[in-house]
Amino acid sequence: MSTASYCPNTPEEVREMLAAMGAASIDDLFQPIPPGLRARSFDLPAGMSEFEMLRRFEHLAGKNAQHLAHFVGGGYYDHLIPAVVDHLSGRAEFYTAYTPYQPECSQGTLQALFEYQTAICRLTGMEVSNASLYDGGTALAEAAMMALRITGRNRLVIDGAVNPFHREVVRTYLANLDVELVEIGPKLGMEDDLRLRAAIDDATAAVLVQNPNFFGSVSDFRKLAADAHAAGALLVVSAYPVALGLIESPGAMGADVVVGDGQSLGNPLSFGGPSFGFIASRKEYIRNLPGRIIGETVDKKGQRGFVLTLQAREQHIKRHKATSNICSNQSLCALRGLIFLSSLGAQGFAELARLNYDKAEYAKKVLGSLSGVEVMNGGATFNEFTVCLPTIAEEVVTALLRKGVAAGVPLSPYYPEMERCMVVTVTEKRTREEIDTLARHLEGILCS
Amino acid sequence: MSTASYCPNTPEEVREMLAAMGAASIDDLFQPIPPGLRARSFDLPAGMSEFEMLRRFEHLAGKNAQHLAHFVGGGYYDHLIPAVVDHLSGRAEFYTAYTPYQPECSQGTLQALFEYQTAICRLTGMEVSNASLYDGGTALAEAAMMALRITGRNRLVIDGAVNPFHREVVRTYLANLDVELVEIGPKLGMEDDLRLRAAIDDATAAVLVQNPNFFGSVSDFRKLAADAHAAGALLVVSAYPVALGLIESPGAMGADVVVGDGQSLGNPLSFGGPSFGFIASRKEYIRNLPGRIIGETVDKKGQRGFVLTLQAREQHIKRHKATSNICSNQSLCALRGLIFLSSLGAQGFAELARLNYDKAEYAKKVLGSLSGVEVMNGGATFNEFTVCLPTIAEEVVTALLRKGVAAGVPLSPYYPEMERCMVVTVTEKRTREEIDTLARHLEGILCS
Amino acid sequence: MQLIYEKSVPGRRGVRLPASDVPAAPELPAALRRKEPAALPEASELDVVRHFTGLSRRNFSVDTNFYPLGSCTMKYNAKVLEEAARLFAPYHPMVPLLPHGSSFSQGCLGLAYELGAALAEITGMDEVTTQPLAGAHGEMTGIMLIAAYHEAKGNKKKYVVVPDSSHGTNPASATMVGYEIITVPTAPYGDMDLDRFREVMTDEVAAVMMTCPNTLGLFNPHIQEICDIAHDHDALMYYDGANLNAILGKVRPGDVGFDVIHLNLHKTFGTPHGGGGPGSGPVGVKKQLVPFLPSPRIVKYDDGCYGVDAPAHGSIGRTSGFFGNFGVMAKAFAYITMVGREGLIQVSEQAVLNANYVMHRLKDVYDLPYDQTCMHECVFSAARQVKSGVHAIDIAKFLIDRGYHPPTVYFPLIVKEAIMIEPTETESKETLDAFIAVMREAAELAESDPAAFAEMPRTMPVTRLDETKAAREQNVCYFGC
Amino acid sequence: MQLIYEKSVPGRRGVRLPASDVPAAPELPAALRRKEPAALPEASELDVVRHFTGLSRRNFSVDTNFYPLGSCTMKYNAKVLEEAARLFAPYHPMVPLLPHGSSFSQGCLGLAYELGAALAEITGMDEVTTQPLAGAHGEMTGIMLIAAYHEAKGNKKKYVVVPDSSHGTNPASATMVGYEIITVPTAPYGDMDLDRFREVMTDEVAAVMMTCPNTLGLFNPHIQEICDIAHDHDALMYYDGANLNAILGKVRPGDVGFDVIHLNLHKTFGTPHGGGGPGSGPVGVKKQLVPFLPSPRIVKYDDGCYGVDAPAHGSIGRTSGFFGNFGVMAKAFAYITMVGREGLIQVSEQAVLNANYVMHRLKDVYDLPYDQTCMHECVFSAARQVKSGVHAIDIAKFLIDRGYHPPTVYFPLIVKEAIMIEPTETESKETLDAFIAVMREAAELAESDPAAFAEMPRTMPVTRLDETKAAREQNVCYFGC
Repeated sequence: MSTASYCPNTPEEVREMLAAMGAASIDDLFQPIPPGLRARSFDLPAGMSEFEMLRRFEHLAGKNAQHLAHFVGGGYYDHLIPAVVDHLSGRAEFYTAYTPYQPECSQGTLQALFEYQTAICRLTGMEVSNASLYDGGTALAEAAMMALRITGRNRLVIDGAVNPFHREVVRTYLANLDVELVEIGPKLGMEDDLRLRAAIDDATAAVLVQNPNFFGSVSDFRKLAADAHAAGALLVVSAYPVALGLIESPGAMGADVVVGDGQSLGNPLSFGGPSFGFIASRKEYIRNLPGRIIGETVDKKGQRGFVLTLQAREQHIKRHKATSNICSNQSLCALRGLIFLSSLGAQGFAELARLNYDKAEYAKKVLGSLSGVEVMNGGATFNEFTVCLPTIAEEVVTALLRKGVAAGVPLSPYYPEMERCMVVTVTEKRTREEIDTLARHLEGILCS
Repeated sequence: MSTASYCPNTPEEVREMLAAMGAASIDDLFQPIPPGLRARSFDLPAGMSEFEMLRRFEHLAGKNAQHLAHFVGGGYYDHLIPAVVDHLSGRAEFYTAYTPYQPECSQGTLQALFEYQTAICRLTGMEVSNASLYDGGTALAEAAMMALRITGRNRLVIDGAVNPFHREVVRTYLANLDVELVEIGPKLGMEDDLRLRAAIDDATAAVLVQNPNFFGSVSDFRKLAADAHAAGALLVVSAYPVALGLIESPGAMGADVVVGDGQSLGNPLSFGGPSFGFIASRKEYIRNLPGRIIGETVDKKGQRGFVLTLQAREQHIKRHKATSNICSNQSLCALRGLIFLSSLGAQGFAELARLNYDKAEYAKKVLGSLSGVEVMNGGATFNEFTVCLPTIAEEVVTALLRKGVAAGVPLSPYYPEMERCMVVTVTEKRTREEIDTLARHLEGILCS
Repeated sequence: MQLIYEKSVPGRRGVRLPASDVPAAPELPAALRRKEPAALPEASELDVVRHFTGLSRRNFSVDTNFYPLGSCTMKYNAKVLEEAARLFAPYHPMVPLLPHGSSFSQGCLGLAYELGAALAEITGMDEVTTQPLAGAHGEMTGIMLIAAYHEAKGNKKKYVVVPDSSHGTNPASATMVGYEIITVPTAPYGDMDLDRFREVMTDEVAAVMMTCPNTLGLFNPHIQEICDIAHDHDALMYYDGANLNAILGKVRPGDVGFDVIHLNLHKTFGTPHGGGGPGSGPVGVKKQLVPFLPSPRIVKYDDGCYGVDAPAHGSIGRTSGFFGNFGVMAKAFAYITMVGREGLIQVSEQAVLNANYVMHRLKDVYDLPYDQTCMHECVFSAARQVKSGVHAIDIAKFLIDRGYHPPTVYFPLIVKEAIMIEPTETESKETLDAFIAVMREAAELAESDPAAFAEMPRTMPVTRLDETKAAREQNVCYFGC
Repeated sequence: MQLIYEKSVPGRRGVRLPASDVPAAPELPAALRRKEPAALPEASELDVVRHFTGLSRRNFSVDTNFYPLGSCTMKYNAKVLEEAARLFAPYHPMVPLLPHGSSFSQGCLGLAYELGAALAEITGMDEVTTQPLAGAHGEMTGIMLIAAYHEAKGNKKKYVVVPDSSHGTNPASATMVGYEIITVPTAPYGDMDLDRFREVMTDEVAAVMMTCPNTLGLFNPHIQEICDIAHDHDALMYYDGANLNAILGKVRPGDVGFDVIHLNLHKTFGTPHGGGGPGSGPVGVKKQLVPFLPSPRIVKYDDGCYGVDAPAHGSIGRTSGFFGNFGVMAKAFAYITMVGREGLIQVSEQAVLNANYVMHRLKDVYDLPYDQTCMHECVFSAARQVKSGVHAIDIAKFLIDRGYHPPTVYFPLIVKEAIMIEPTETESKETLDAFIAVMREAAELAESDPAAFAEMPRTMPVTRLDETKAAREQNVCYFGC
């Protein structure tokens, strides 16, 4: 057998196997397929060795701009990843296993995911978490559908300051359902959002907000939570996990369901995936959580062990009555998140958040002091903020890209009225020198 | 405790531990050291995080010339390494274990090394192998000392065509012992070496040769073996393992001890280390082999298992009467060698050797056809050959280095009379295009 | 094993962060500030390494055990794929979405585009989107595309038809898009009952979702006819690609008449499953559905450059954050690049050979509800063993003690006590022979000493676990300190 | 587990090589050509992965078990060190040896040079060569330097003096350089007997080899006096650096009067042991020995560039192929860079704290032949347990069953039934407390049920192995097919 396809059987073995089943050739085995259905084309290149493939891939990777200084976020963040994360998640027993359907020979994955659920609960201030969803956007959509199921209502209010990509995913998910989705336009610089509170009525299933929001502003949603609960609606908060090392947990602010994207926890940028979505809620809503959940139990000898639990909610049992269609999730990325959090530890994680905050505050000061540049966030921010420039932001970003700096995300594609604004992200990986360089370049462009 | 030093104890724990032993401070524990002996200086930089260290190391690595096309060998060869080698040798249970002194909890390392010994025996055509020495040069020196012990004689004949670095190591090892080391000057282009055969007398413990030799020539040492054995001397052959995929094994040619460097088997160039030295011999000499040897045995239930055996030869038992002082060897590199050989397999390894041979023959043809360039090897070569240029080889190599090609190893530092010669190495990694480029550059320089 | 939280010691520190090079900023307002750091583990780096290394050793996996889990295609995951994907770790997905940013992401955009093109050729479709993040996500996306198609044509559609052997995600996905489900039973010959199918097909059917070969491992010889019937009602044919491994290079769903398909790159194209994810579920469509594909769409211009298209007017919009699970896509593209045309054909041939071999060697001791040439997997029933009180789950636990990951049990639901075996093409005859011997031993033991199964597994860190207790107590988060 | 050779199947193929891009050359002459490919394994890539993954799981290791192996300093090996070393994988060691080649290897040369400089500062020596490939290789190199020194001075020297507690490599290394060995016994106070030392010291002694703290874990308070006595006879003092972890930042051998030292980077500086190697054994010397250092020597020029010096006239020549085990050196330099000055001091303090803690908590149940404050390790004797028939090796096997790698047993040779415990600084009080509890349990069991030890270990893939059979049969190579 050629080694190209990773098929081990030798021609001799193939002969023996065919003989054992009385077949003359492998073609005999494909006799159930009517001849008229055979492939009309299969025009693919010949294979190659792993070495040639790697050389080709290195060439391909080299076609991306190297060493851009990233001041862009938009839901994906350039954070440090300790070496232990790659090493441990690269253990073959983790990454070449399937979903832990057989608990006795899957305790490694099961216990790790139980620990992951615990970490998510502790970060978000919630009581229960599932074992991961696809990503931040789909997690928000699942939370929206969860709120519809829980309340039996069909109206959702979403803050326009939620990440526009995530809002679009919610819109896509709801497009074919009988649901009213009300978007409340964002207002930069307003902290406690009266507009949102005014939009809640007694048909509202949930209010969906993000903290920090897309513009980087950190909000206190306690009043919004109170209003929502008074109207019988849920508060769904989308959170940036690294920020939770510094800012108050959504749970403490009154959220009922918390979602977010876990990329920032030990998962590389990797052009947008894979990462994981997390979803956590108050305990009373556990049966409405989508996806897999790991539960603690005991074995016949009374030893602690872990199993997939509440599977009756899932598609492989409930089929079309399931809480969600999700099957494969993002286990390995969630495991990376857990290892990341464990290796930094409680204090380290708080320090990480603090580093992000301090660096962004420094950048805010430096950029804000440039002539004609205005920081638009009224209140506090975490590691992103919005600046208004004296000129079209898209042009500035284009000019800076050429200098090797991805300076920020211009807002006009998402908020056409904000064509002079962009969101600048500053993670712990950005050095003071890079921030100063950004400021110098920006000044150079604005002066020219 | 700071996380910098990987010390986990918290200040609280340190206090508890000191209290448990009735010490007031850690300083108390250093009271056995007289105050006058305390360090007079300890002027080292402050520590840093792994991320900062990696950035510094990336900068350092970047100071080496990148992407040189290597036509240099000299004992270290630029070969392909399948991804499985890194993956499997990177299993923590292999690389964070110590020498397998406790066999029951070290069967992984022990069985792997037993399989390694088997692979070395099969490659070299010998009956017994140890579990690795430091490198090719020290293995040759150990073989020389082994021959002195076995024969009780004190004269060694070494072929001048043995790798000059390895000869120098042998010279260093023997410098303080009462041994006569006779070097027989090389003659390029002579195949069966009458000069060596003439040098054997009945005081000679061994003849040390290399196949292929430093100039790349492949020799038939059967006659030399016969002469040596007739005089009661041993034949020690230093072999290049990749070549053994194509050329006759030293054992079949009559060698008594075979050594070599295993870098070419799955170990990266890594600026010269770590790799491993191998040593194998006829069974009768097993008690004179240096270093660790793994043997098969059974446990109390009769199951097969593996142990360190014949340890009575080693320094930790025999102390100054040991066959060698070696303790730590190059286990992990030997394991990489075994995984490399296993993943290519018998046929793949033969194909690898064939690729080297074909590419070198192509290069020989292309370079040999340049005006004024002469291939000096009289007979067959494997993947290296010696060319004579119309001008000083060092100058040519210097000029080509600046064009990004390491064209070969000039011979004048090692053989002053060969100032116009250099050895060109062509492994399977060199492409036809690279070979043609080398020829073009060389022609350009020779014409100018 | 203790939980990492139980191993924590207050004040113990792990990985060290770089020192700050900027001044400390004033504190956040108290209302916004977290009062206590989240109670994450407090462990040293060595604690973390020992903990997770130890956990990993409590798993079965492809690299340590034969893993014939039916419907999951647990083939060997080449180690070099990890290296290939790592090459793309540093690239930010926002870059090509910045103005003129696509020229800074040609490598990533090119990989995604060329992967889509290769998958289109492999499946006979006109265009492929790589955005969906797993098979089920692909199904949902595919059904949304179908809904958009019908809406654009003004069709009034209400139902999606699935066979009763379908995977649970099919009806669940269609439901998420707002359709009602009609289930068609399986006929004694192992395929969807054609007569019943004809009966349920009306002009209100939006789509028919088929897996082919189906979850019994059987290829439906009437598939062309089914497509024709569906198209007569302007219903679209949806192909669930979970079993594509069986027919690579042999049959292309697009040629047969399917309009929308999804693939599971983590099954067919050798990317690892990661203990349950991440996967990747690209969706392929025929021409008439291209306008509805999710945005952002990656396109190739005439000059060979790649770009990101402005959202088309009819697009269903984003179904996930960016361009799909790119790291997984990179591994799949590396796999296709290495295996190549001939290799992919070999994959399906050897997968089918291995499955039939196991089927032949076991069918005398286990019931085979549908005794025909199978494709890449075969489904037995433990019905015969149940007579002596030994169930499929017991046989599964016996296998665990013998170092084999059990086959899929109790799926498909239409086979009682189902044991669904998918050996994949990367396993050798030796491995299969050893597995067959152990399966036969299980059958013998079920005859000779059925009570012995109760204590199995006995070689694992835990014995059988109490799932009822887990569901009742719902301890899904550790409440200790 | 089967051997990989037993798993082989004729004709089975593994990793695929690139296709050839050159014409096939004519065959080698028959006399030179191998007739049959060597009988290497024939396995698929998955076979190889399963085999070696399976083997790896049959090992204890630092990442899976506490590993208090005395004299070996089995500290945590930071994972990032592997990444750091991998950065230097592509660089060929011949390049700086080509004419004008050193400017093409500034990164590698610089790393080796700066590591040497850091080690010189850490140990108080004037210059360090990184060429030796392990501790024992460093010893041999060091003794060769001493021989060269005496030869250059015209000294007639015959002997090397070692204490009886020394590691076996010390006398073995000195013998390889042609010296005879004089062994000095250990006095009741745990250090070399000073009076006996004075007696054996004559002008024919070339060197005195000391480990300090010695292999009993004790710091010799007379070390300065020993140096003075040796120097009075123009004998040089050799420092075996295996135990340097105990005194980092506290004592520098160079300050005390040692003339030549070796270090074990794989012990003190956190590089992994790899199941027995590779290590790295740099040698440091005082000024008067610099001219004899091995070639090639890496030097730094005034302009900050690094180069390779032409061999000095007095150099002992090469002791190995190139510049030392560079990959190991890179890891050690990364470790020193990360840990830094304060961290290294913390290392010795915590190592000594942990060792004394274990010593205090066990000395009531095990005999402590030298009851003093120890440094980084402590040596107990199982003499008390032997009375009930339980030996050090039995306690070792008991520990294996409890998931602990045993301490070093039966070394140093001067302690009967020695149990040599080196916890290292990277282990926490929790780990030590758990280990102490298990050690105490072993002592209790030795009293209550000594026979129980005979069957241990019982949790490993094999029970106790027959070492005599192995030595008698000398099966060191598999002779099957």
